[in-house]
Amino acid sequence: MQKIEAVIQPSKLEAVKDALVEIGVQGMTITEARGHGRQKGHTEFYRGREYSVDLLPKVKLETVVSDDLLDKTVQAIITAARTGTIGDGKIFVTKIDDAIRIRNDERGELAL
Amino acid sequence: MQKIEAVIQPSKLEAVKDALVEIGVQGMTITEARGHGRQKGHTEFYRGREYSVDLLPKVKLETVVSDDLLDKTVQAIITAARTGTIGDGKIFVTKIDDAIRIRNDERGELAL
Amino acid sequence: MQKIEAVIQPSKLEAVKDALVEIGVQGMTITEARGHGRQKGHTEFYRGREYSVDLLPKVKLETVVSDDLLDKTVQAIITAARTGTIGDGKIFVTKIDDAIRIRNDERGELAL
Amino acid sequence: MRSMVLKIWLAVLVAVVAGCPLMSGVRAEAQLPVVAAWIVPQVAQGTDADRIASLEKKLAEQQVAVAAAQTSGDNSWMLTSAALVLLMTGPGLALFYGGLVRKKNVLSVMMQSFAMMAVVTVLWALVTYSLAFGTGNAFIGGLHNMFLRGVGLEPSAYAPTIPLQTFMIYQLMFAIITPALITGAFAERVKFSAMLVFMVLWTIVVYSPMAHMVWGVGGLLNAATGKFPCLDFAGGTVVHVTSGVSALVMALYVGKRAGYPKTPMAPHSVVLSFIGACLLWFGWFGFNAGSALAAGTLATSAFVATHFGAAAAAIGWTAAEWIRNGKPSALGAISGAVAGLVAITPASGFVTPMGALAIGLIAGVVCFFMVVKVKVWFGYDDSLDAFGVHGAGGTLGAILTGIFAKSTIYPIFGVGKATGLLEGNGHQVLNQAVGVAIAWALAIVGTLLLLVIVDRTIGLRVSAEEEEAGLDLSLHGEEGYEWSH
Amino acid sequence: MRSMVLKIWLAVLVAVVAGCPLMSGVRAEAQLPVVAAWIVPQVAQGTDADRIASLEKKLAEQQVAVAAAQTSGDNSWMLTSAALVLLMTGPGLALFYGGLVRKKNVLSVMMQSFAMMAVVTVLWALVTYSLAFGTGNAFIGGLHNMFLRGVGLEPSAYAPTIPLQTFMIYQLMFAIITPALITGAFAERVKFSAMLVFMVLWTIVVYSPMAHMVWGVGGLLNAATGKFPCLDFAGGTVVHVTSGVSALVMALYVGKRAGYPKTPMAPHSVVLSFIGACLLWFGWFGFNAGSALAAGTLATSAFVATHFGAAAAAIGWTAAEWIRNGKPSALGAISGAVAGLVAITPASGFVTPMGALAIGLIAGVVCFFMVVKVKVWFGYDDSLDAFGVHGAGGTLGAILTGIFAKSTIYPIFGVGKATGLLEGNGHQVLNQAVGVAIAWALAIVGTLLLLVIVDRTIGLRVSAEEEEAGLDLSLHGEEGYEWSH
Amino acid sequence: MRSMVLKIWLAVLVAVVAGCPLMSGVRAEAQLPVVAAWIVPQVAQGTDADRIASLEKKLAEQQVAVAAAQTSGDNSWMLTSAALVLLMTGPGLALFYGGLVRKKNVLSVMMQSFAMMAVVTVLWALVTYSLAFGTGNAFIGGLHNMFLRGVGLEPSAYAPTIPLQTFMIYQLMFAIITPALITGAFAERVKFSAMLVFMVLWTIVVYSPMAHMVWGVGGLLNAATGKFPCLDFAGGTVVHVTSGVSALVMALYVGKRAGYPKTPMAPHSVVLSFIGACLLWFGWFGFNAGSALAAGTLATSAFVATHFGAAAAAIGWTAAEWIRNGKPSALGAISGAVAGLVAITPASGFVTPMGALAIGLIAGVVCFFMVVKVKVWFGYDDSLDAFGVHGAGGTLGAILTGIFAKSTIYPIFGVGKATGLLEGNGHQVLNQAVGVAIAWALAIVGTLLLLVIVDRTIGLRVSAEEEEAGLDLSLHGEEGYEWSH
Ligand SMILES: Nc1ncnc2c1ncn2[C@@H]1O[C@H](COP(=O)(O)OP(=O)(O)O)[C@@H](O)[C@H]1O
Ligand SMILES: Nc1ncnc2c1ncn2[C@@H]1O[C@H](COP(=O)(O)OP(=O)(O)O)[C@@H](O)[C@H]1O
Ligand SMILES: Nc1ncnc2c1ncn2[C@@H]1O[C@H](COP(=O)(O)OP(=O)(O)O)[C@@H](O)[C@H]1O
Repeated sequence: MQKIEAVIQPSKLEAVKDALVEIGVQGMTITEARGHGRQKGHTEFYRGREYSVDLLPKVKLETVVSDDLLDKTVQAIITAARTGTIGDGKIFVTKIDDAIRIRNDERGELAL
Repeated sequence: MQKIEAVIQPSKLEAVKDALVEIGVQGMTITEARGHGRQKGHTEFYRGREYSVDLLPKVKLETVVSDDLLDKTVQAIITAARTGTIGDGKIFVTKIDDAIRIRNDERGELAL
Repeated sequence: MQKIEAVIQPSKLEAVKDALVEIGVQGMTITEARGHGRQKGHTEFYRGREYSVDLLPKVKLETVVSDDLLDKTVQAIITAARTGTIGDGKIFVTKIDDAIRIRNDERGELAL
Repeated sequence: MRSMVLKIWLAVLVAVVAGCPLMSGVRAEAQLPVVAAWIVPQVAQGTDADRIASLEKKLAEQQVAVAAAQTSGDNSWMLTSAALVLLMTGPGLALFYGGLVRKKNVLSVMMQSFAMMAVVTVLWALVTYSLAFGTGNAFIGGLHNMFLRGVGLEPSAYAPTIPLQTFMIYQLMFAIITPALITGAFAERVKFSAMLVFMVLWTIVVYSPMAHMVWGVGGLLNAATGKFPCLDFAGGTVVHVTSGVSALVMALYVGKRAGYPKTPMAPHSVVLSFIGACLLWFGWFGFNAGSALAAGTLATSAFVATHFGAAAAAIGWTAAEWIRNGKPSALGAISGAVAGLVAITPASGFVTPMGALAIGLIAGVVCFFMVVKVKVWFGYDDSLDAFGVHGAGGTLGAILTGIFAKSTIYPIFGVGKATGLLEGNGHQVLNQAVGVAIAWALAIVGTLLLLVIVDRTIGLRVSAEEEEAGLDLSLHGEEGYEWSH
Repeated sequence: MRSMVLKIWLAVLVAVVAGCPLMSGVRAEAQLPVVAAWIVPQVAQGTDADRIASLEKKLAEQQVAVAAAQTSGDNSWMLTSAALVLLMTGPGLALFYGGLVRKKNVLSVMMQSFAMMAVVTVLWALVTYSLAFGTGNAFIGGLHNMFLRGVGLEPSAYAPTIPLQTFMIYQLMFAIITPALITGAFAERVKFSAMLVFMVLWTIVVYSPMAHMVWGVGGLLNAATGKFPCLDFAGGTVVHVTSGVSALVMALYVGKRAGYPKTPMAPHSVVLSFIGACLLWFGWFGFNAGSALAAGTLATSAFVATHFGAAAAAIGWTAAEWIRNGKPSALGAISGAVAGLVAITPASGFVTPMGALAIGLIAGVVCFFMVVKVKVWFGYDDSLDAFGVHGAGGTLGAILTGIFAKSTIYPIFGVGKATGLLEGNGHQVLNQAVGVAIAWALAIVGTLLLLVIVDRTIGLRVSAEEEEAGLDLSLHGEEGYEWSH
Repeated sequence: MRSMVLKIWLAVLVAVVAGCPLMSGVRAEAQLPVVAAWIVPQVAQGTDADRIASLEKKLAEQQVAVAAAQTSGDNSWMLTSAALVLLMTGPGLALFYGGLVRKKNVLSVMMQSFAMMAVVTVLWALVTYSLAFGTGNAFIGGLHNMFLRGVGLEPSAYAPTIPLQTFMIYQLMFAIITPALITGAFAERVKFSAMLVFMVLWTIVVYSPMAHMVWGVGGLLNAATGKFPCLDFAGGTVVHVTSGVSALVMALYVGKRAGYPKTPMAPHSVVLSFIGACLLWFGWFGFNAGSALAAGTLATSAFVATHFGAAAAAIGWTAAEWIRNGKPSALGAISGAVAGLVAITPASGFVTPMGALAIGLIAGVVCFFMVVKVKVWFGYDDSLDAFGVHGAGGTLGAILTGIFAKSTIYPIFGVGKATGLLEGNGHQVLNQAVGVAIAWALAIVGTLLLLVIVDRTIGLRVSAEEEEAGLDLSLHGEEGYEWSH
């Protein structure tokens, strides 16, 4: 099994979620995140004091899929999340050794 | 060392935490998350507009343990987090190559 | 490629971020987290009811770097994040199998 | 953009400065009496008889004018007070309570208070005003004033200088907040529908009679005319004892929230509660000083007592907490202030400023122990301490009123006649006790009865799943705070 | 620390208790007339003629004193009312609207309301007060009162018992909230600069003439003297119809928010909106009851009608929603209350309490369907339902006023003269229709015209990136909530 | 459920409609004078002498009635004003300040304001009222009024038409907000206990004498009777200069927050600050217009000036910011409004509406530069700009008062006598300067002295760990927002 971690633009979350469900990837977990990278931040002023904000709002989406679904999933995310502008984010892939469904002890791919 | 990632029901956090401490697993890191899976969401109405919410509140708990503690830990989480209804969540296991305690550079299992 | 996950004190985020940028590690993703470990919590009182809070605010910083940058990065984080008191946090290292830049399909180290 | 703004702004500046001289035209004459113009030149003319006749006529007219002026002054304050008392419920109480619950229930709690603002109002117009203030027997009013029939704009026996409708709407605000206070006891676990039905019945069965007995014409406990003259200036028994005691019964009947007390249920936002508490304090000036039903010295006296009582109680509670827990909390300070406001309510029109300070200090400490110790001993789950603060504080305040009441402040029993215990009228403490006892009895019996009825028919409690998911979602289909954007 | 606190606290307690006896010195004499001292001993002296002369003199002086007292009472209420109406815009409306948008736009929305508080005020002083209330023709006032020239502290024809400046500042608060209401239509997508310019022009071109026609001396629709006497007690046409209709035009012209309706845009904090709605209700007492321009019985009547209308509408909307969606929401309840307040506004000074209940119930249900169904049918994006609530509610209220108006409440056409349809004056409904029609026409034409101008010059809409990033960041360089600490 | 709701709702609808006709019974008679009934039939009877005698008697009685009516009107406004000024501190200032700090300190800041509401109140009753307004020398009052001895309900020399206790409680609200304003300077780093002790002493040593000098009988700077008649209508020197300057001293003495200015410390919720600022504006009407101590034309004039000053300053600050930073921020707009309210405070009762606009515009721009540039130059950490806004704004306002004051608005030096510079009384600017100088001196010396004392005994600053953890947790054992549910 592979774990796909995608850091995307918050505005793309809905689209990506739908795209995944589309290709049959039901399970996913989302967390709010802040990102730093090439995308340049912005400055804010409070009572004249300047704050340069370089940690920008992102959403981190994690989904664990069976190896055969990997490429399809990655592709789906890319297509749905891409705007073509800097800051679109990244996808990271790692191997998962085991997965368990808490509800009923199902293990491995069964648990996804 | 193994990293155990558990996505659980927020209401089970306390129980799981205690269960882990019980078996001697002190260290853990929690993040608020939203989950999508088989558990069906709900609909909300704002001024008559219908919103179907299918990203449900979950809590993600991560703990890195020595290989020998793996099964015990997983079991503890399952027992504490299970309600038996859809949405109880998942546990994912990955290998961790290294761990460092920032305070004093301790490495490996020492750092846990 | 290696993924470095660091759980640090919120107050150290700015310092760590700057330290990483310093050594040329631009890309990173931050999430707010709560941690449990050796650091003892505190108690709060609401209308006389005592609440012992043992999940303390932490920040989780993730950055994926090329293997050669690993040690340098870890060292940078340690130096910037250390206060020497219990609760400074941990760093975990995992192998990443693949990385993709959503914007332009760049893969592997290119994508970082 | 910038330059444009600069231009516009300069333009305005110029305009203003240019405007200044032009203003010299405005002769404000704050000093000359506003109506100097009106004065008819008093050239003596006609026979004495004529002049006397015209004087008598003018004087009679002026009598009317004076009465109208008096009404304007008093009505101005009473309308302000009515608005202030409404503000106490929404957003005041809604925020105070809303901040104390968990995120997932914040709207359900605020909605309960808001529902009272709507439902009790219509009910009042239909029947409860009549039951509370219509002429009836010693226990309850009649139905003559249903649909507000006969409730017009002339002054009334209740308040000689303001329109009867002002009195009606002002009293309505009290009828709104009283049931709203109870909602604190069963927060986070009761059906909205059941709550609605219960409150409608409660207002009819418990509130209306109690209000009639204490404030209604011929009421049993009416301070001026009643069999057991009970001093309750602004609702210590009518509002706080009835709601607080009903809250206790409710908490016991409904049972604890799932997981209580094991699961931590810390307030989700003390900040919201803080705002609410401040608005309660602010609105309470209308609640107590408004109960003078005029803007004269009695209103001032009640206003001062109210403020002093709140301040002293905040100190009392905070000090007690500081000593006991080692830290003074903001939640403690605001809870103390509210406790003081509750306790001073029945006394506000009868006590001196220093008396108010004493009552406040005592109330702050006592309520602290009620909430912190007593509740734990008995182990019931009065989620937001409606009983600990309103039941206990109201009872305490009612008794203390019998002790501190001064005829120099309000000679309700006749000028110079001893009013409270400190003035030598020990008997009054008994009368106060009678009032409190009746309030307790009525609240317990009435609430229990209604609870059984509603529970048997609609069912009081939400399902375990609904409670787990949070009432905002399960009952109202919405969330207080949206996470995603 | 603890022990120290304990000591301090005991010290205070002692001081207070010690203070009590000392207080016995305070003889409050609430009962003796405050000014007993003043009474001049009435020893009869001098000839009858002398005594008569002195009486005449005293009487004349007293006439002045009475007028001054009357002014104090009325002015007290009017200053309070003016403050209340300002509170409606900030924080009332700002919160109501701010809670309904997404986090990233909360400040931009609040800022728009706040900007009206500042800009419309200066504009009013410079010219719009004169255009609205200065003597002019049937459609608009003249420029004599520019820079408030001649707007002093004497009473005026507009209000005989209060300083003209009180009237001026009170009316200003209406001029502030009206454009602020419109901002709900184009929230989350319009340039701040464009909004400013548009609103300044709109106040001049649409608001001022409308206010003059309905309330100004010699106004076309003036209820007392106008060609088409239109009943609008507190601004149903002037405030709500003009703003609501302009909002609709604006929403259509500006177009939808990016992603609407596909992307979910749930309110980011119904809690904020709840607070705002309650403050609106509270402030509305000043808005409607204040429109009596005095603190007499008419103010009371309007106050009662306002409260009843709001309550009934909250029930109406909630019930409709409960039946249709299966759940009653807090957002629904507060939206209903606001709709009721809108609808009762023109009627508030003319209808009985029961009439107000009827109007409220109807308005609650009608506005619910306007917002829930009609908007969806037409598919325009009136972000915060400025039209659905204010346009629809205002129009409905104006018509219903023509039906429910009672001469027994306010005999504006003469004592006993039939006022509304229920009293047999069917013609009034037509006059109301005329008023509404003119308001619609003026709003549509004026708004369209100004939109084109502003769009061609400054440009109305922000860039897609700015909209995506959120207006708080892109236009104001700040964020409503800081995440990092 | 649905169907049930439907039924209930229909029932209500029916009831209401049914009720309407019944209502026809309500004859409101808004038109007939409320008390028509009272008019005694004026049948001429008895000899002229008798009739004259009875007239004289009636007239005397009426004189009392008129005075009572006058009191009702004025007292109504003054009680409202007192409540409004309290609202400024809680929740107004508490929110304004609370929103500007970091999450972890929000309660500690709100708690400081709330503590003033409680502690200063008791202190006022015990001694400070006496020190401020009791008869004494030119610098401070005596102790005769300790425990409010002799402070009753009769009118007084301070305000001839309202009860003395109304004056006392109204002035108390000023004594509460003044120290609360200072807390902005040392937010996020000072011990609660030290703050309490310091503020108690500060109220005695700095506030009381200053209030006495400017407003007390025989005060050195008393505008009417003082050696250096200083115009300060509502507290520019007494409230804002003393608090602002003390804040500066405090900020310098206490030192910067850990990490300042490197670590970003953006406001955690501009939304909260926005609510607070609006409530400050709202409450300020009580602060300034209430300072007329009556509800007459002077109150109106001060009300108008207050509103105009706030609006113009909001524009001034925002424009300056827009030009300098390229973006107008909500925080800027509200800060500007507050600065304008501060600057107009001393002038509010003396200037024309256009004069108020001018003062506001100037204050908005000046305070912007004080906060944005000057603070940075000097590099002290006045966390929430208590000095930049109140110290600078108050000083500026006091001077401008000497320039813009008009005898046509308030002929304090006699009718027609030149009051301010623009009227030709250049000397007044000097007197204003004297007042300001004394306020500065007293604030600097007093604050320094007390700081040293408190620092040596209790210690002012929290430990580095406590500061890091946040004062809410470390000092108050609670958190503003609960994350877990
Ligand atoms: N090396 C990395 N490790 C972890 N997260 C990263 C890394 N590089 C980028 N990110 C995440 O991806 C987001 C987008 O990256 P950025 O360089 O700004 O744009 P792009 O992905 O288009 O090159 C960042 O905000 C950050 O959250
Ligand atoms: N493949 C997956 N990858 C990541 N997270 C998952 C995956 N499947 C489920 N989850 C997480 O587990 C939660 C529960 O899963 P769900 O299918 O709803 O119930 P159950 O675990 O009982 O089958 C989801 O809300 C989601 O957060
Ligand atoms: N085994 C672990 N797995 C995951 N996170 C951990 C683990 N141990 C510690 N942490 C994280 O590191 C933080 C600091 O650890 P703690 O033991 O309190 O102090 P220290 O790192 O100085 O030993 C914890 O709050 C938790 O968030």
